[in-house]
Amino acid sequence: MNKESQKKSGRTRGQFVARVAAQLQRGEHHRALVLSFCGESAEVMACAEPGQFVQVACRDISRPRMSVPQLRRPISISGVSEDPIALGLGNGHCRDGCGREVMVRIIYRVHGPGTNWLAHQAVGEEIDIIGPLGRGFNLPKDKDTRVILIGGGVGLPPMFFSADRLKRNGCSDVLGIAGAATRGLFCCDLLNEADGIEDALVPGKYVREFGPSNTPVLLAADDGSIGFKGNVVQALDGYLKRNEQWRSAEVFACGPKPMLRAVANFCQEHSMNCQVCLESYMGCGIGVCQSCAVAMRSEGKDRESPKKYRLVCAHGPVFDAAKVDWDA
Amino acid sequence: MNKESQKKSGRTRGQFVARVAAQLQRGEHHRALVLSFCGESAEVMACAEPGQFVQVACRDISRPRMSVPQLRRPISISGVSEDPIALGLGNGHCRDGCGREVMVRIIYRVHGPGTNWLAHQAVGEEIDIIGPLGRGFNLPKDKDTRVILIGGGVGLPPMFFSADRLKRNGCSDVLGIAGAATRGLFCCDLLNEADGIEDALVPGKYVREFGPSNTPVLLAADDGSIGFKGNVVQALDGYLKRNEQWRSAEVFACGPKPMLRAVANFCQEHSMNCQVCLESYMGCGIGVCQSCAVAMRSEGKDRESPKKYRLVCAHGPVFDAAKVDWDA
Amino acid sequence: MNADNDKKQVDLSVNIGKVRLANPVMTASGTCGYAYELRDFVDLGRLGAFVTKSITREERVGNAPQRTVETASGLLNAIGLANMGLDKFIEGPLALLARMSVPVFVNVAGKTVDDYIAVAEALAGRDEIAGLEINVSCPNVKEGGITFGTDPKILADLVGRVRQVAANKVLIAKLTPNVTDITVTARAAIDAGADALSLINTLTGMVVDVERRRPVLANRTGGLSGPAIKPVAVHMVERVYREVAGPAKVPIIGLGGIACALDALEFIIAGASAVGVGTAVLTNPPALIEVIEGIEAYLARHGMSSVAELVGSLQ
Amino acid sequence: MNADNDKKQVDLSVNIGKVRLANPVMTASGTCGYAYELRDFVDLGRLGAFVTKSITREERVGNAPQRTVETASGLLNAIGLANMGLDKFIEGPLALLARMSVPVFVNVAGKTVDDYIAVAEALAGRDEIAGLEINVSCPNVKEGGITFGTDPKILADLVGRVRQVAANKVLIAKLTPNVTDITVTARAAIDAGADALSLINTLTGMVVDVERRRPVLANRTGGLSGPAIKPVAVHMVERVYREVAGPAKVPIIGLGGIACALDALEFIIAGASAVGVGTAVLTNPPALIEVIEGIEAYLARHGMSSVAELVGSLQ
Ligand SMILES: Cc1cc2nc3c(=O)[nH]c(=O)nc-3n(C[C@H](O)[C@H](O)[C@H](O)COP(=O)(O)OP(=O)(O)OC[C@H]3O[C@@H](n4cnc5c(N)ncnc54)[C@H](O)[C@@H]3O)c2cc1C
Ligand SMILES: Cc1cc2nc3c(=O)[nH]c(=O)nc-3n(C[C@H](O)[C@H](O)[C@H](O)COP(=O)(O)OP(=O)(O)OC[C@H]3O[C@@H](n4cnc5c(N)ncnc54)[C@H](O)[C@@H]3O)c2cc1C
Ligand SMILES: Cc1cc2nc3c(=O)[nH]c(=O)nc-3n(C[C@H](O)[C@H](O)[C@H](O)COP(=O)(O)O)c2cc1C
Ligand SMILES: Cc1cc2nc3c(=O)[nH]c(=O)nc-3n(C[C@H](O)[C@H](O)[C@H](O)COP(=O)(O)O)c2cc1C
Ligand code: FES
Ligand code: FES
Repeated sequence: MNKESQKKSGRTRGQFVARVAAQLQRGEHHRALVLSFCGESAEVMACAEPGQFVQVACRDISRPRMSVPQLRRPISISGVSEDPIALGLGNGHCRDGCGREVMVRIIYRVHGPGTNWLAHQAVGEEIDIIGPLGRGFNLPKDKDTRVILIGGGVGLPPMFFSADRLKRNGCSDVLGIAGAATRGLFCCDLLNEADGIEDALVPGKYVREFGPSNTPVLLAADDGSIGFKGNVVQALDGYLKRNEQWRSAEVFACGPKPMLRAVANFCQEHSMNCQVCLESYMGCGIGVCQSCAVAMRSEGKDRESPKKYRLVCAHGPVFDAAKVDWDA
Repeated sequence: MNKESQKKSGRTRGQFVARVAAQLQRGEHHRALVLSFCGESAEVMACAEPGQFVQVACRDISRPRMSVPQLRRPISISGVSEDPIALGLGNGHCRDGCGREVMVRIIYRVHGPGTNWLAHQAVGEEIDIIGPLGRGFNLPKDKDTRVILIGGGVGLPPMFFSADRLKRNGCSDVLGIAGAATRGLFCCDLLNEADGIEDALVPGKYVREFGPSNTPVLLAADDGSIGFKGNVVQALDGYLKRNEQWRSAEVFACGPKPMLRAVANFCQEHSMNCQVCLESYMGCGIGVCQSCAVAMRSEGKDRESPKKYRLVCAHGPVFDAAKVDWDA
Repeated sequence: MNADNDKKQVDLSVNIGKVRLANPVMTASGTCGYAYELRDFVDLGRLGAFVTKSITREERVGNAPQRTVETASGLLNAIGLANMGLDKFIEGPLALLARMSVPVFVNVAGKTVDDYIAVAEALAGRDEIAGLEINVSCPNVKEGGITFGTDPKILADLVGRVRQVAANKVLIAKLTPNVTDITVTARAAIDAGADALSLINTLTGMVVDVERRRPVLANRTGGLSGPAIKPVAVHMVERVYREVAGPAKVPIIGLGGIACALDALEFIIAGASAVGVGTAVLTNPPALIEVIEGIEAYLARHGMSSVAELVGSLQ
Repeated sequence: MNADNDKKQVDLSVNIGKVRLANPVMTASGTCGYAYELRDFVDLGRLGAFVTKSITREERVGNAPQRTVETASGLLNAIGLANMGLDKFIEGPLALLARMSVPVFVNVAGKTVDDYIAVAEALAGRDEIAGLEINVSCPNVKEGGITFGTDPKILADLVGRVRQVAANKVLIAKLTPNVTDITVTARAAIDAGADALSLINTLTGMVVDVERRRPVLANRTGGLSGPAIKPVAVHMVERVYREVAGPAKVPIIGLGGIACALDALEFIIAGASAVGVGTAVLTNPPALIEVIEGIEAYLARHGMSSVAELVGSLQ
């Protein structure tokens, strides 16, 4: 029946009402929200890919008219599962009994009006969501490909989802590198093991969210308050120097633009393939308004037009790092 | 100490943070909110007079900037007390332990964005209040004066407060007349006795909120679903015909404009003094914006200027019914 | 009575020039792309008409980012008319638009009169489209966009010449609100042959990033849209309807901040024959359908048999 | 470093003509009455200056109610310049204003040039006031108010003549945003002798009561204020500063939607020497003080020693 209806509608995305299944603190400044989708929305969400995002209406569902903020807030999907435990929940969360239920986790930093509103939504409340949106990471076809997942700050969440999917695809050589300015700014649950790190360039089971996929991770804090003292590129460099076989790895990266630029430069210098997941200011998230343009390197034929823009929401958010104009 | 500080500031009104002490359903469409004031605000609120109102900021206290709705919502004070039981609360409400605590009750109809927001405020939440504002009813100096309190729809709440204060002043001949279109639209707690009314023109203890002042009341429902079948003027007329001694009473009235006009006309015809508590659209509530003007009957010398306006928030909301231009 | 009325069939159709729309609700240019992007979110076949993003003769890459920023109940945008240009539009989106069951209007912009003429000429021959909306008001392009819309002579010249090359198409002039007297430009457009007026485009505005001490938008200024501007838009529609368009029997397409049926009804009562929904679609695509349904329900509830009865019924 | 800067004394004072304000924050005419009404809510002695509600030669009863209505992040008002008239103002409020420790500007409005002159002449001799703000822009009075503000010749004539009769007072021209090119009226006012410009007054708008099919305001149209219009106001201040007032060294008083210090800073960075807070006071009187304190904290945090450094510092 469900397969039927999915075929009929053939939708890969939509506007849905989700229910808050859990709202958890993550680190000192972040929160994880687990959203429950039922019926057709469950079918659609189950097909989400790592790197894709949702557009969250940060306002009461019953008050659409004069409400503020107006614009939806784009947040990366950090996990999709039918199994609550895989998303860090206990078993006892509220179930709708609506047939297939798919849970989607987002992890966010409480920042301005939108994320503040989000942080106040309790279990059971309904949230208007559009998604899944954009084009995700190109997962390697070859199971033997090594993949390094680099997440800086609030860029880490899509890496949890990537790790899950890579594991499901049978890729077993996956390494996470999580970076933040300081210990309190990691947007994940740091496990006890993280406090006993002896050699910061030896990956370990330090992050709960990488647990289900069994992905070892390096932690890099700018101030050395935990793990490697330095940024993710320095950690990557140090790791590769010790583990030459990883130089053939694909890199997936998400985080603040300066970090992504540095990762992209590093990968170019070292001839590594790199996909980056970009952010930009979004009006719609669905490709109609052209707000979210990012500049790409212009190729020969484009010389007359000064820049070539691509839409983060429709053509991205994941792009080949080599094609992005990092100086724009 | 408190008396000192009140003297120093000498304020009769101010902008204060109140805490929700109770949020109760009243009738089918109304709610009563009991607000707790401490410190200086308690001293100021304790001096509120019946007919005065508060301006309620219907928005989270932490989000003043881009929030909607902007304008405060004016709501009449329906009771002020240091004794929670007098306002319909149990004894177990949350206490702040902040010295003197004064509770202010407002009763409101859930209507648009403002009152909707109000209805969602739980016990313990903080609300930004300006008050008490305006000029209240002129209470009779003479304890033997009879007073008839007429409240239609959401105009009833200030009558509860009037009844309390009249009782405190020693006035014992006070009659309430509560009107509404139908049973479910009374903004008060109808007591069981109200269902056994035998003679609708005999006042009784039908309304919980008139209980503390022991004020007997006539109920008038347009559709006869409870009490007298008809409007408050018809009920008043019927009552006066049976109780001629009440023809010398002062009338206080609050309710929708057509009702007030009818009451005012009736009182003029029957040479009764009548004070009305008016509503109008308010920008500020404190006399700076001139939004809330209502037209007054122009007297001789004003012939050249077509109308004379008075400000509901500053000169009212209570006016001598004979002075209001009911045809404006 | 109400129950009866609710069942009564109401006629939602309106005419924009010689084109009949099944209902008065259209998209607003630039906020609904070229239709296919909205496929998964709203059934565009239910609309009165579809209006495309502005098309220019040549491809335009648009302004540097940041291109939009949210304001209090508004949105400031400086997209810079980013579009694929006439040729690619005809090859790509137009073919898809041709399959739509509702009338399609192509919004045309340009830097020079010749630019407009080139696009209008090329599209005049296409059966897929019902008409052209000429955007004389986009405040983002420094090279003249602002002039067409604010100077009545230049505006009349432009409208007149487009009228000539696209004689067979319905011609809508979309006016800018950034003028002292909107009736002057409205009259100029009507006299020059416009079949209808779209009111309003965006108000020019700026948001400053206080920490960086720069404008938030790379283009520095942008156009303000959304609920914030609705009172200004309703006023302009009302004035133009009363003083110019009503007497001339030229329909107005009202837009600016419409997010629900009540908003649309304000415009219709003020004098708009049709309405456009823009910014609201960005955050809530079904708003388009909710507006149609809400207008229908209002008419039924008030015992009216057609939306035409409501147009300009302001007392 | 930050901690150090926070302690550093910052100079908040600004000059408006020959009057020195202790800080750049003023009230906006019509939203703060005649000061005494705000006594219980805010210490007006902390302001940079106080601006009164518009005063006219004769008493004006104002428009019929309903006079205001809330819009999305805005307020539409048509008070109709309700005021007690010149004579009663001098007898009553002016006497109270005289006791204020901060400079007082009286906002002047009228139907004819003679009206303005009469009020300006009467007030020119009063030591209690620092200057006059002439409201050439109130869109609510049909009898000409709109003309003064939109026609540069009439505006220049008015400003010039008020200048003559009130030579000893600081003269502020308060401009309307309802024009095609605000630099034209700004230049006219400056050339005619204005010491400063206030930008902006309200945008003309309308709200329709859909059930009754009437405008909500008895005056039909009103002036839109509040956060909704802030981007428009910031843009106009920036343009006028860059093109006219900056080069002419004429200070701008920026206003329109300021509700907090960040809003005020946008205006100052865009070119305003001082700012006015209007609609925000209606709902939150202490906003006036919060703006002062927020500007001070910003300057300290950025290691700036005076607000003057910030004026027009937009990159
Ligand atoms: C594809 C994508 C994925 C993202 N994933 C995550 C995530 O997984 N977790 C997370 O915490 N954050 C994520 N973000 C960032 C997130 O969208 C912003 O933090 C959020 O919009 C802030 O909203 P606010 O109202 O709380 O704060 P505001 O004070 O409104 O804004 C704070 C910051 O967010 C930016 N922002 C505001 N509105 C938008 C918008 N409509 N579009 C884009 N940026 C905006 C502003 O530029 C500003 O820098 C993502 C952004 C994008 C584009
Ligand atoms: C002096 C006074 C005393 C009042 N006392 C009570 C009371 O005790 N209980 C009660 O339920 N209601 C009372 N009201 C009415 C109350 O203010 C409105 O019901 C409330 O403002 C509705 O706000 P809303 O956002 O819920 O609805 P909205 O949909 O915003 O408005 C609904 C109605 O309220 C009116 N309204 C909206 N904003 C204002 C405003 N700023 N000032 C005045 N009217 C406004 C509108 O005209 C409309 O008719 C009183 C009004 C006044 C002026
Ligand atoms: C992101 C965005 C892009 C726009 N692009 C165009 C455009 O290309 N051509 C045009 O004529 N109007 C354009 N507009 C203006 C809208 O069509 C509309 O006139 C305006 O936004 C007011 O309506 P609204 O408040 O419903 O959005 C654009 C508006 C927005 C918000
Ligand atoms: C209720 C109200 C009354 C006003 N009265 C006047 C006035 O009498 N004279 C005047 O020059 N401006 C008047 N204004 C305009 C304000 O001074 C100010 O220019 C405008 O509201 C924009 O600022 P704001 O958004 O901070 O309110 C009034 C504004 C409001 C909201
Ligand atoms: S956010 Fe609208 S096109 Fe990308
Ligand atoms: S509401 Fe502002 S003066 Fe009465």
